[in-house]
Amino acid sequence: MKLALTDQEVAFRDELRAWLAETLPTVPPEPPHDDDWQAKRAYDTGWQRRLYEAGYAGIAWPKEYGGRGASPTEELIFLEETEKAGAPYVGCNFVGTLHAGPTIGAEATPEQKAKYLPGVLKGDNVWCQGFSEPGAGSDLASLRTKAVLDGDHYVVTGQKIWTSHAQIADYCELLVRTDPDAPKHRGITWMVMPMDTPGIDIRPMKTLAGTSDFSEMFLDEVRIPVENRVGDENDGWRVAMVTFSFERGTAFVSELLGSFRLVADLAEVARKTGAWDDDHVRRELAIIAAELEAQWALTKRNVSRAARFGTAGVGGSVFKLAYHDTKVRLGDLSMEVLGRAGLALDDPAGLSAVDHVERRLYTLSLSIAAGTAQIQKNIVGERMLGLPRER
Amino acid sequence: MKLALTDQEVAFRDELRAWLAETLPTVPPEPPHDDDWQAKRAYDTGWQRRLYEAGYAGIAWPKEYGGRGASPTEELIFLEETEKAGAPYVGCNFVGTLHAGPTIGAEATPEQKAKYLPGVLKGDNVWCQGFSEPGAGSDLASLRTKAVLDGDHYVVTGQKIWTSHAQIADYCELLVRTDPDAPKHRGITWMVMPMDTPGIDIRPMKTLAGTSDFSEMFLDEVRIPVENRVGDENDGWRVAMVTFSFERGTAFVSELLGSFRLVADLAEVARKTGAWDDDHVRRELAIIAAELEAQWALTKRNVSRAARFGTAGVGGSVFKLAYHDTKVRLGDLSMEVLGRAGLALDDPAGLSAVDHVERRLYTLSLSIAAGTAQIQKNIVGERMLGLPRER
Amino acid sequence: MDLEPTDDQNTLRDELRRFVSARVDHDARWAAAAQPGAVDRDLWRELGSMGVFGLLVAEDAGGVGLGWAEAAIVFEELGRAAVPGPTIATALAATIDGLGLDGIVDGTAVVGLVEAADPLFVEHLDGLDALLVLDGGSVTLADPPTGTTPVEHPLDPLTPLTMLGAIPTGRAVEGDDLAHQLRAGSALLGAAFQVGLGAAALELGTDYAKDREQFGRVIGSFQAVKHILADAAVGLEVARAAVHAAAVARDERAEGHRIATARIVASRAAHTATEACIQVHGGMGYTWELDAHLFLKRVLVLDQGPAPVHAAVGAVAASL
Amino acid sequence: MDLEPTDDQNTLRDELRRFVSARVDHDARWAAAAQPGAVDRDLWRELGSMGVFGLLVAEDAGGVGLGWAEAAIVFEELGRAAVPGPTIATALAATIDGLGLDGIVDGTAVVGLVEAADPLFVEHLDGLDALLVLDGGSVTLADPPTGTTPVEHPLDPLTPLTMLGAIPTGRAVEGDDLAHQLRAGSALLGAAFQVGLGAAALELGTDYAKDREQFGRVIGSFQAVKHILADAAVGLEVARAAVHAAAVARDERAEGHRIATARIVASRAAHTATEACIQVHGGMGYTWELDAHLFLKRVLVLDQGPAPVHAAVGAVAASL
Repeated sequence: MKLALTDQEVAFRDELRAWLAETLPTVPPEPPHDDDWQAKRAYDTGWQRRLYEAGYAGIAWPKEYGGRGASPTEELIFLEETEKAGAPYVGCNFVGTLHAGPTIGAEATPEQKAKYLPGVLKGDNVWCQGFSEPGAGSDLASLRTKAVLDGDHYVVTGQKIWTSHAQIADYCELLVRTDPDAPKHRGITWMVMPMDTPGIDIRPMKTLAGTSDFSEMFLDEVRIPVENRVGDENDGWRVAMVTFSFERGTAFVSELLGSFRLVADLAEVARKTGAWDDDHVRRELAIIAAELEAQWALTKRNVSRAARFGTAGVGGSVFKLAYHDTKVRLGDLSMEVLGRAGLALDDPAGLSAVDHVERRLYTLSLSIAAGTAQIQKNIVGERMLGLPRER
Repeated sequence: MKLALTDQEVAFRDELRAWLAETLPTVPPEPPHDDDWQAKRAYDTGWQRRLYEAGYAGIAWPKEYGGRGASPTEELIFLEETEKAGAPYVGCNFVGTLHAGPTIGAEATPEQKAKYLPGVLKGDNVWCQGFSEPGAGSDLASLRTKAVLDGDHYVVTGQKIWTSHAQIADYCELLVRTDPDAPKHRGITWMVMPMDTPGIDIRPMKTLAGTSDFSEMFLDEVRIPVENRVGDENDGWRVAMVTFSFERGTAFVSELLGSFRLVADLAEVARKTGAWDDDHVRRELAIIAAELEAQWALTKRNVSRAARFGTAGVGGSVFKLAYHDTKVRLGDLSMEVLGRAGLALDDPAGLSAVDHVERRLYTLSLSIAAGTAQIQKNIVGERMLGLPRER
Repeated sequence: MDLEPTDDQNTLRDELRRFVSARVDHDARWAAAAQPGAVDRDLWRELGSMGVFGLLVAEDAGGVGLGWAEAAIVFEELGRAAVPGPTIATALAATIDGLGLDGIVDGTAVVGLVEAADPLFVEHLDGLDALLVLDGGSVTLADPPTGTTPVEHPLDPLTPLTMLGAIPTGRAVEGDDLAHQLRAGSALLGAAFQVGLGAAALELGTDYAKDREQFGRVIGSFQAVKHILADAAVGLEVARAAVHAAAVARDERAEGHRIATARIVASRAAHTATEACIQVHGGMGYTWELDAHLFLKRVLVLDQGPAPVHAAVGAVAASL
Repeated sequence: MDLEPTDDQNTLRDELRRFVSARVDHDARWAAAAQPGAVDRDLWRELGSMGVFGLLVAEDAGGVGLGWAEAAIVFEELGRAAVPGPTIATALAATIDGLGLDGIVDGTAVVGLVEAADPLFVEHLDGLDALLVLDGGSVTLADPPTGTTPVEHPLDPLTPLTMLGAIPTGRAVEGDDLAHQLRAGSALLGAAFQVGLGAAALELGTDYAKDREQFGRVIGSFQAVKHILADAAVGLEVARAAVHAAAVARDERAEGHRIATARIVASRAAHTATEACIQVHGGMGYTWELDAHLFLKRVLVLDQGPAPVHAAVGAVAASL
């Protein structure tokens, strides 16, 4: 075991640092935190273009699809360095670079790869994900949006939910039911839906934090060419899951590093408000800091496993459960430290309350974004400990 | 709603207080905390005899069985006053006065009542309980100790566990399986096993706290007269459960009042060790004190319900779950306050460590004594919230 | 001793629940959230005619002449609907002899209450007729300052906030230990309100768990879901008993630390229940449309209200 | 960067696990508990010949010449069997240059370590050849006082305690920042040992949950049971990664606050896992015969060991 970087990793990091130092000052300012989605798209894809030009786009993608083919450790270094340097987040390039793109790389035909992958890498195309449905949450495979073959098109009708960036996406990776009579995992097909196809109605959903990060998508007889199907008909569940086998333990790196900053900032706020004099606050913040540091170690362990064995395995579920618990307690502590200043998302008292209160509310969503905690616990109990399934 | 006592309740309390003030100085000292069971029996039954002579025996029993017929509130007053005055605990009279006796009162024949009940009230007889088995824990109804009819006797063979006071008991309330082919709840019979019957082998069990509060009982062809059966053959499950319908919310009163004392004492210890200067310790102890106070209010609510409706209903499960959680945290806090002084059950440092450490270990047993927490949560979820059963 | 509500108290609870659930339903809450500056004056008068503000006022002074036990029952019901506006402050103002302000009992006057602290966030300022200010041991009655601007994004959409630069001056209000009495009343009614918020969230979550299916089963049959809701139910049962005991003790002038106790356990129970509601709802729990977050956010607001929860913890610690 | 154990490290772990699980099984633990004053000298020499005490000692000084990473792996395995005796103290003593005490590496000498604190409980006193005393920044090597009486009821049956009335005098031991180094080593190896205790408890609980039936089902299929064990597994995985990272960082002289971090999370994870084991066992978990309580009690002992957990919390807080 070692924490120190190899010479090659150091070289990678130093080159990246140099590039970031040179490039970041020329990046335009981030658009304000409101609902101007076109501005956000321009900002996010602009950064993707820079990454592409510098050879950092598709950092974890194999070289044969135009990616960098970086090792898991190099990907970790990339995420850590960009985060610490304050580079833009992956933003609306998320689905394209981290889910739809890798899926296409692994499962699509050469023609499909040539058609879709360069647009993701260059920041020309934005993707969204049409998986979840109102009736299919943690039990995703029970989805009911149906696709009926009509000549050389599938005619798709149904409703999707929790779709990020639908308003500005060019393509949607879509799961549909093509065989309603088959067992639920066996009647699903994966396809690419161009977002300018008629019949798509996008309605923004407001979250309890007051933001509109997600949309509902209503699909009414949307005609999707058969050639847009990736993989076989009714084999879409396997196609959609294939990216999970690429999971390298890096999914929450930016999140986690952001939480380190939040802890440091909360210590500052506590010093201003006087809450720092309370042993309870100091102690709880120290325990939270220790847990985050331990989760950073776990991340390195997961990345190392991915480097050794190709996947971090159940380590991703372990991370999510541990991190979720810590974040919830950090959120509660934030409210305690802020006192009445935490009652507004504005920050008239100058205590960066907005960051902390928003994160407090955001913790309420963690069980959605990462599959519910209950399901993660089943995964750990069954796959890691070998306990029997419930039914 | 009122907390104030009625004139009648005040009169009951004052009379009790006067009697306690007069009587307690004449009670012999409690035998030391070791395994001299005969001395414990003499002490406990001696106190029961005093209660009997003063008219306080069988406080909650109907008058027709020789009890006091006190109201739930009077019972609560009795428990509070005796506890606060430092009177002996119910001790080895527990099963006789609180389970076997009331069961016999409700379900037995006049002859059986006449035979067994006076001995319980007067402290002449000690009872133990033979319900749990190694293979039947939270799923009590799956018990397998079998009873085969042979003339006018049942011949009983099997193993019981978690039996308190088996060494000094005269009788055992025993559940046996009389019909192995019936559904598990329908093949059980309740009977009285005299503890001097041949074939009973008692082996003390040591708990993780190092004490021997329980025994295993091995039954090898123990012959029990048919006339010792209470209720019908195969109706024993209902007979055993009937006492739960008498549950008045008073089961944990002594426990709870003991915990108040423990909190007060821990505050003292913390002042001696300096831990009191830590905001975290003060705050956590305050929250625990508040929770106990709230559980005391819940106890009064449960007792009031029992007075109004005959039973505290699901309130008993609610109390146990809340109390268990608080006790676990009190135990953890005790260890924190004691520091290295908590590493011995002796108390060379003069910090009453033994009480706190023993209680810390005792919290590990709460889930046994009160049915596992999981089952209590099922009860609350299903009976109080109306959620569906699992299967 | 009898800590079970009387028939009269049960009737009062049922009446309030009927009125409030019809009057302040989902739509009414969202209508209120859309008009953040205002207090619904019609609602206020209706609450007044239901006796909400006159509960603790003697009958010969125009009130209902009931006690804190009844007030705890009533404010739990207000909490169940997350009724917007400074109901607690107004009901407490009504109890002050010689305040010299008409129309409180009948709901024509809206009175706020703020603890002088930093930042000085006043709730519902633009809807107030008068503002009581608690500053250490003193109580003053001030005209609500005008020309102020509410903060743009209050945490709770139903609790608009205005930050004041200075403590508004006003007329000193006298009364035996009045600041302490107002804090105790605020703590007690705040605890009752929080129990109501938690109970509403528990009901919402339980209904969903009975209805929603995943993996071919109603989710409420999964132990993980059932136990989350059971934990919430346990917390609320204990907290409700503690609130009732504190209220009764206040009526019997034997309150000791019972109000602080109730404040502590009610806050914790309300947190557990509102978060359980959100968690059980899965993704739906994170949407703006579901009322669950309104309940949670109001719990957070009440935690910081006059006589905040951390002060209650301090009070109990000081008694040990 | 590679935080996955190397093949050599895996081999070392497997060897230790094989040796320890055969040598210190249930019966051996209970035999040790029955002789509270003694340290098993045969075991000690065997541990010595396995390299446990010489791990961190350079090969040219007679040791194995490995690093803290390997030590963390080894002490987790010792923890898995709750190996009795002052293994951590002896291994740390071996690292002190010029201690002037023979036979540590080969397991013929047993060395204890105590922090001067009140009460002054020394562990395994009657089995020691020498006692290191940490007192603030100073380190002394003392002969174990004789004529003392062990406390009658130590919390952990495998950790006999003797209370001393005064700090025993001895010979000052010099070394760069030695007190700090000993505390750091004690914290790190204590954390590793706790992870092992937790892992053993988790295994015991998981095996039971796979085997025991209630209500016609294996109890491990109930979500409530499964999730208790899953929580324990999560805590231990995170803690093990933190311990390994801290050990590697110490080898690379870049430890920062990683040892304090590891100490905090390992303690919490070990508590969760040992209590989960007891809880899952139901009534059986409360019996003396089940090893679960030995694991829990040793966790409690290690919490209070040199460089106790609360000091680690303080160290991290001071860094924020």
